[in-house]
Amino acid sequence: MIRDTAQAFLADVSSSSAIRNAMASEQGFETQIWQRICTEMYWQAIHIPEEYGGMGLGYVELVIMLEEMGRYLLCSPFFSTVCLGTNALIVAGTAAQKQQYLSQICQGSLTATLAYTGNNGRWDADAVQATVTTDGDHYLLNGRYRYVPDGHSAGLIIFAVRDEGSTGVDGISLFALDANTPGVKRSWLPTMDETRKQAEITLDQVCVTKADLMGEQGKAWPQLNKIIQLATVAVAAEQAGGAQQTLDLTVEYTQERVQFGRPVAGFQAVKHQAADMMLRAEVAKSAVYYAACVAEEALNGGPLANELAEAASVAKSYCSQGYFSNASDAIQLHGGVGFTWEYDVHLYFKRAKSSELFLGNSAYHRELIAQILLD
Amino acid sequence: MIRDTAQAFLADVSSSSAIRNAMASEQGFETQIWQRICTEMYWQAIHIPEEYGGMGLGYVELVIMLEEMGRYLLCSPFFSTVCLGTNALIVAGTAAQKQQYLSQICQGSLTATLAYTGNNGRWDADAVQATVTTDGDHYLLNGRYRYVPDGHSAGLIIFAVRDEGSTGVDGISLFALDANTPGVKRSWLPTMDETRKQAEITLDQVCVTKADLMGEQGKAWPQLNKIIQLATVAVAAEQAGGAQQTLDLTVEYTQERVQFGRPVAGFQAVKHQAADMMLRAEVAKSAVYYAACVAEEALNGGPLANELAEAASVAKSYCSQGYFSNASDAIQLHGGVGFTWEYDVHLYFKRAKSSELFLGNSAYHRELIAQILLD
Amino acid sequence: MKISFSPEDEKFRAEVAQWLTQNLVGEFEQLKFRGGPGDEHMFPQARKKWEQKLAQDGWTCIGWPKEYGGRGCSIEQQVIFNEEYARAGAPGHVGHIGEGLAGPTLIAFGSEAQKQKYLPGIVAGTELWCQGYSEPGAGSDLANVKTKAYFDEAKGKWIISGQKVWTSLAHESDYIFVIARTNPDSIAHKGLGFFLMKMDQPGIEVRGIKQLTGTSEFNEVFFDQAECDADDIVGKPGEGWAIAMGLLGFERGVSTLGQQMQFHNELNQVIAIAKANGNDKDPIIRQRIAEAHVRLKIMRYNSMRMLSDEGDGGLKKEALIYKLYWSTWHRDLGELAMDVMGPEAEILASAPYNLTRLQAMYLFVRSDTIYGGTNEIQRNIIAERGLGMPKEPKIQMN
Amino acid sequence: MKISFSPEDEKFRAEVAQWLTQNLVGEFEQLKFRGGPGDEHMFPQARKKWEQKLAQDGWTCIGWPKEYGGRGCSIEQQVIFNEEYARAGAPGHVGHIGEGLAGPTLIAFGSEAQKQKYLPGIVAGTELWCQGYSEPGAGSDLANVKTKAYFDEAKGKWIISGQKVWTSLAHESDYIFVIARTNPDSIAHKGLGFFLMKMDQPGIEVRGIKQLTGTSEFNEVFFDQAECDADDIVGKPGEGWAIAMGLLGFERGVSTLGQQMQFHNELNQVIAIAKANGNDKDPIIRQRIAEAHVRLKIMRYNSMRMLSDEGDGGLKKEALIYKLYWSTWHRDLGELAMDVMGPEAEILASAPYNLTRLQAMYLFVRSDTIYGGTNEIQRNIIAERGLGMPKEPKIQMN
Repeated sequence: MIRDTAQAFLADVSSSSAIRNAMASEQGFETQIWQRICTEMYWQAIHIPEEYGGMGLGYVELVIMLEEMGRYLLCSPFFSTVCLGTNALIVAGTAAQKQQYLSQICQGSLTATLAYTGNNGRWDADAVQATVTTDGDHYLLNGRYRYVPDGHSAGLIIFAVRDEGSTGVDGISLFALDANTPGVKRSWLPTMDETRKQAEITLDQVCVTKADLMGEQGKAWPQLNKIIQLATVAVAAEQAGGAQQTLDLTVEYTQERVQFGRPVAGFQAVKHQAADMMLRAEVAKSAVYYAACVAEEALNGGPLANELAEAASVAKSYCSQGYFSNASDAIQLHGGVGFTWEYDVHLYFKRAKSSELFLGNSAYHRELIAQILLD
Repeated sequence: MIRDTAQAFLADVSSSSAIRNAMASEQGFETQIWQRICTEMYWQAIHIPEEYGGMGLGYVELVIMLEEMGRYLLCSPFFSTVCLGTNALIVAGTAAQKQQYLSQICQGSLTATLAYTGNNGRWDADAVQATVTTDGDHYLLNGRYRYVPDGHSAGLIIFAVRDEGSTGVDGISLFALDANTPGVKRSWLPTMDETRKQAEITLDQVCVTKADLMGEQGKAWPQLNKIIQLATVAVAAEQAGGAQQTLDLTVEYTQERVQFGRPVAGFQAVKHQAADMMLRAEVAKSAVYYAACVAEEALNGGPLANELAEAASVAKSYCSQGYFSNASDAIQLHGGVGFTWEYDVHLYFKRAKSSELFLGNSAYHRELIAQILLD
Repeated sequence: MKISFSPEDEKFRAEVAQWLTQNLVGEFEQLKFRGGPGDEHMFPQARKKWEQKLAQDGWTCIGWPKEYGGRGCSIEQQVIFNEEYARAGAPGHVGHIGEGLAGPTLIAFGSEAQKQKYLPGIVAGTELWCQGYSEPGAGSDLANVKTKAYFDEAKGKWIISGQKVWTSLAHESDYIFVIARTNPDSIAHKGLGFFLMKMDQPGIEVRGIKQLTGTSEFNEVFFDQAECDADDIVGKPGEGWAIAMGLLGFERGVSTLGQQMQFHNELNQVIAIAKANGNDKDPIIRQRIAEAHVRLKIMRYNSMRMLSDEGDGGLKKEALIYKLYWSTWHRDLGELAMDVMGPEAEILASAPYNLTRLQAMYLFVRSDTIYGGTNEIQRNIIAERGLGMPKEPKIQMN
Repeated sequence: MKISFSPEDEKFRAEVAQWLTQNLVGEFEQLKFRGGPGDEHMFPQARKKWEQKLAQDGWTCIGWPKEYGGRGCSIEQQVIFNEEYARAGAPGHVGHIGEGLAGPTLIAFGSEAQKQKYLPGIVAGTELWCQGYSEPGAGSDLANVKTKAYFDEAKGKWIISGQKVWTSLAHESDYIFVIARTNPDSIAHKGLGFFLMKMDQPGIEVRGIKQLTGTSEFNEVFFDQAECDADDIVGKPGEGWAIAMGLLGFERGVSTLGQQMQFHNELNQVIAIAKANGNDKDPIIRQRIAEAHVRLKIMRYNSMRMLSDEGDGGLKKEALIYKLYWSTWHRDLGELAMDVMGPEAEILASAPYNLTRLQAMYLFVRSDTIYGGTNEIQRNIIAERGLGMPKEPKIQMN
């Protein structure tokens, strides 16, 4: 039901030409479409509790939306706002922060994101390189972030910083800041995948107050880790959708395309590749649906809550490979046209790689699982 | 030419039933066939210098023989005698040792092998766990070896030992001993692959003299390493032959087998798997032929001599995977009968795994190459 | 997809676990972790006794309706039972063909008389079944069945002649269900019948097939004028294909979760070896163990999807891919097991050819990607039924 | 397989290396490592100038017989030249279609007049060629060529109409060789002709194809009553297939070793990045880099096998697998490059869509497994020609 509605709307607003328009812009999405999402569909409020004006639905419903957005390659600040910003607020925000920001997000007047990765290519606690120092009642933030989704356009940014000299999971704090806070410099980082924009952000003596701090100073790794894990599930959901769509595009194209006197889809080699693609798409979904149940319980309590780390890594490690393999096979099975800018396959191929890299690739997540299993 | 002769002879002596007879015995080969090889074909002397009564041919010719033996799954002490024992004597033997033992090998009156691996599953210098201590003019050897090819039947055994307390590449010595030396206890280790036998050997206060020492005490790692590398090339050659034979068996079977109204070989999925198998077999051969040239120069001098470590690891890492993949695909493409004892495919499948494990699998050799490239 | 276990379910879980703890002892201790695929030939008599022990306390056929002797357990309870059963290391069900295939087929397609005659023996664990599907020349191609059946009016019986192959437990079984061609002129999947036959009769001979493991779990079954009572054809002559297809659906049921728990046990063995020999520190092995774990976890989630949601009867996509997925996983696990053991992987338990458990698993899994439709056939099915791609063309041989 | 380089060869190597060191400077400095596959559209004019520079000192067409302006270099010397050329980072040969394909075809199949007319321009680097093989509906299926040619008696010329696609360097080329159907009623590979055509004429239009890289290296070429002189058909009408097949053989020549040196340069870039960002310590990346190195090394050994031994003319097995092997290797290298870079892999050189060299490689390699016969077609060819397995059946569409 929610899926059908989403599909109908996305088929309308996320056509190939709409995607390409959004890709070509620095902002990376069309404001008008985002506003339609916020006002007509109210998707940005999907899992925000009703007390803040949200729909109060669960992660399971959110994941269905994400899967469809991945399928339709929707260019929007949905992921950054909902799966990074909103999750961060829900997991780590103070009552006042939730009240203020979640309400604004529900109203469609605020987009948000999370900045935690420096330039060392890591995705764990060591990714946090920016620092915080105390200056009387104030805090001074300094440092540089890269790969921040929609970082140049978001209205609210959750920054992860660490106490100077701290390492690993120690000394990490989160701050929720208006993106226009003095000292926050943002620039678009043009990327190979143009369907989701990334930014570099530098903090230069950014002076903030305790009201901006989320939770306790220096103790925020458990919260940040949970936010990252929730976002990981969200990326996996998009990947599962992409894995399905690349399959659908391929089946459709090979049914039409005639070579050597018959539809390409009739060649057993093509059928078997398509079968493997379907396997990957279905398995990806199974992983994501379960992870969604776990994420739901991690947010709202339940016996599966402590499985979040594992379920997120299971889903991301499988879906990263599954989507990339499907997108790669899709290009191959499209033959020459899969290689052209005109056809959409390459958009998925690029998105598959960027989402594989984002929040850690399959090998990274397998090692996390190995630590759970073996250490 | 040498290949044609080898094929004709092997087709005769290494039939399916001959292989199975040899497999079922503890010795692992039929004495009569080995004697025919030694007296009619003179293969055991192929690369022994003429001064010791050998044929004086090169590693290139040896590798052709090994490839064909791998194809025909010849059960014999050829590998242990020629590629371990003889190589060890050529690389590290004293003049007296060469004179005595190489001549006996040429005459077909002596088989030989190399024992260097303890029970820690390693294949590098740390594999050597048995120890040597000096006792006046004598040496005392103690320790245990596993996975020694033909160790229970060989007449001459080259033992690698290390000075007590030494680690890694330091302190390693080689001794050439009659297998019946007092204190040498040997027992057959029955293995999943029955086409090449392994043994466990324990040395219990084995008292030997300087005449048994090969080269200098404690300095033998370079020689042992070279012997291992030469043996590694030899295993890769057998693997390339096996990769070819599993392909040939598969093509033949699928051409005959009819299902769904046509030869299985006509299905594109089968053709494509066979094509991948051919690729692996050809690439394996290319790797092996080059490694053979390098091994030849490593033994007899030449500009490629210092490439031995790399060429051996390149060949073994590729051929291990290539043979195993081909054997695995061969079982699959034989369908149910590939799973039966009666058909020969499983013999190759098992040999592929045992030769993959022996002297280090693909991952092991890739890491060796990574050390050359990156460290 | 959410499968939630109610407090009642959890109580049921405790009950199952307790029963197993109390009863999988004494003479049954030796059966722990035995008798699964690749090990089916082991301890058949003791396992039959175990089956009857289960039956005594109502632990066979728990998913069957109560009217046929089952417990009428919910899907969730069946999942729980299978999980606990495998977790406890309880032995491979010697009656699984009867419970999982023959019985459900009879419940769905059998006559009342057939139900009365056969179901009680299955429930009681006293009568074992095997299946006669594959044939030497036909492989997985049911349409190529050559075993023939004709009705002998004088005897009032069906007379069956032909050969089946890859039949597990044929030696131990009391009955076999057989697909045979009732119309000699029919081709492909038309004109087939589905027969229930007594194994102990002069016209049936069983010969073990020696496998690459050196053991014989699979058999050839030869039918030479074997007899089948007139009442023992399921449905009508010509309906065999439809019934067989329905039966294929039963193969993908809740037992998959029990199978997965066995896989879990096997993976745990591999992990234990890695920890013992230090390969758990090898980064490559770590990746592969983690990958095996990831895919096994998802196998469970996939089964939960198969079992939940709309039970619209049609085979869902996640069910279509299941065989290809698990067989590939299991094959990979075999290779991982070998590589974790390193050179020690080669060493047998004892001469002449006694394999260790993991060696037997490693070799036996090679059948997983072949029987019940090879991976290649699975891919055809997925592409054709799951994706609507063109069927394989019929080629005329020249 | 042994390829030994004699002292004379090594002297030749030094000569090549020295010439490159002395000449790949100044205005040509910017061309280093540029203009290879995926970068063909870059610096066409400067590269043409470089081609002429090469020609001046006799470094074009070095494998051609001296009578046609070549150097008559041995296989070994050609290998050496290509290796040194790539090692120096000398730019992609803008004349490679002429030197490697058009020229050898003319030498083998052309008339004396054609040789006189066309070979000198190729040798001099003044006249560039492109190839008209693939068509939009035909893909790699040459038998499906729809471009038509008829002989206009009045004009005394061949008139060609149709469309070709995936034509590299079409914008820059002076000539194109075209496969077209001379007999309109012919089917499959019968009735084709092989034409040499001037690009600069009213009947030919070139349109760039925008690729997933955002750049246009490939083109569509439209023929609308384009003209070809009566003397510019190679062989006779109807012999086009045989000539084209012969030409395919030329594609797998000594240039493969130069290509490999480019691959080597790319792999070295990847290794340099790994060393810079610390991923050279990552055990998984180490495995993958080592694997790339292993396979590239063997690619070279495989080429040496192709070039050595009996030159019996027939395509050897190691040559049959070569395209599938290198294209797969190159594709894997692209993925390795991305994974070594980690998240930085995504960041462009600059807006709007300027790719870094390795990004361009990563995306462009996707064409390697498609053009010149997809991997799927390669596998068909290997199975059919290499293994004698049945040809794909002709299926009648309903």
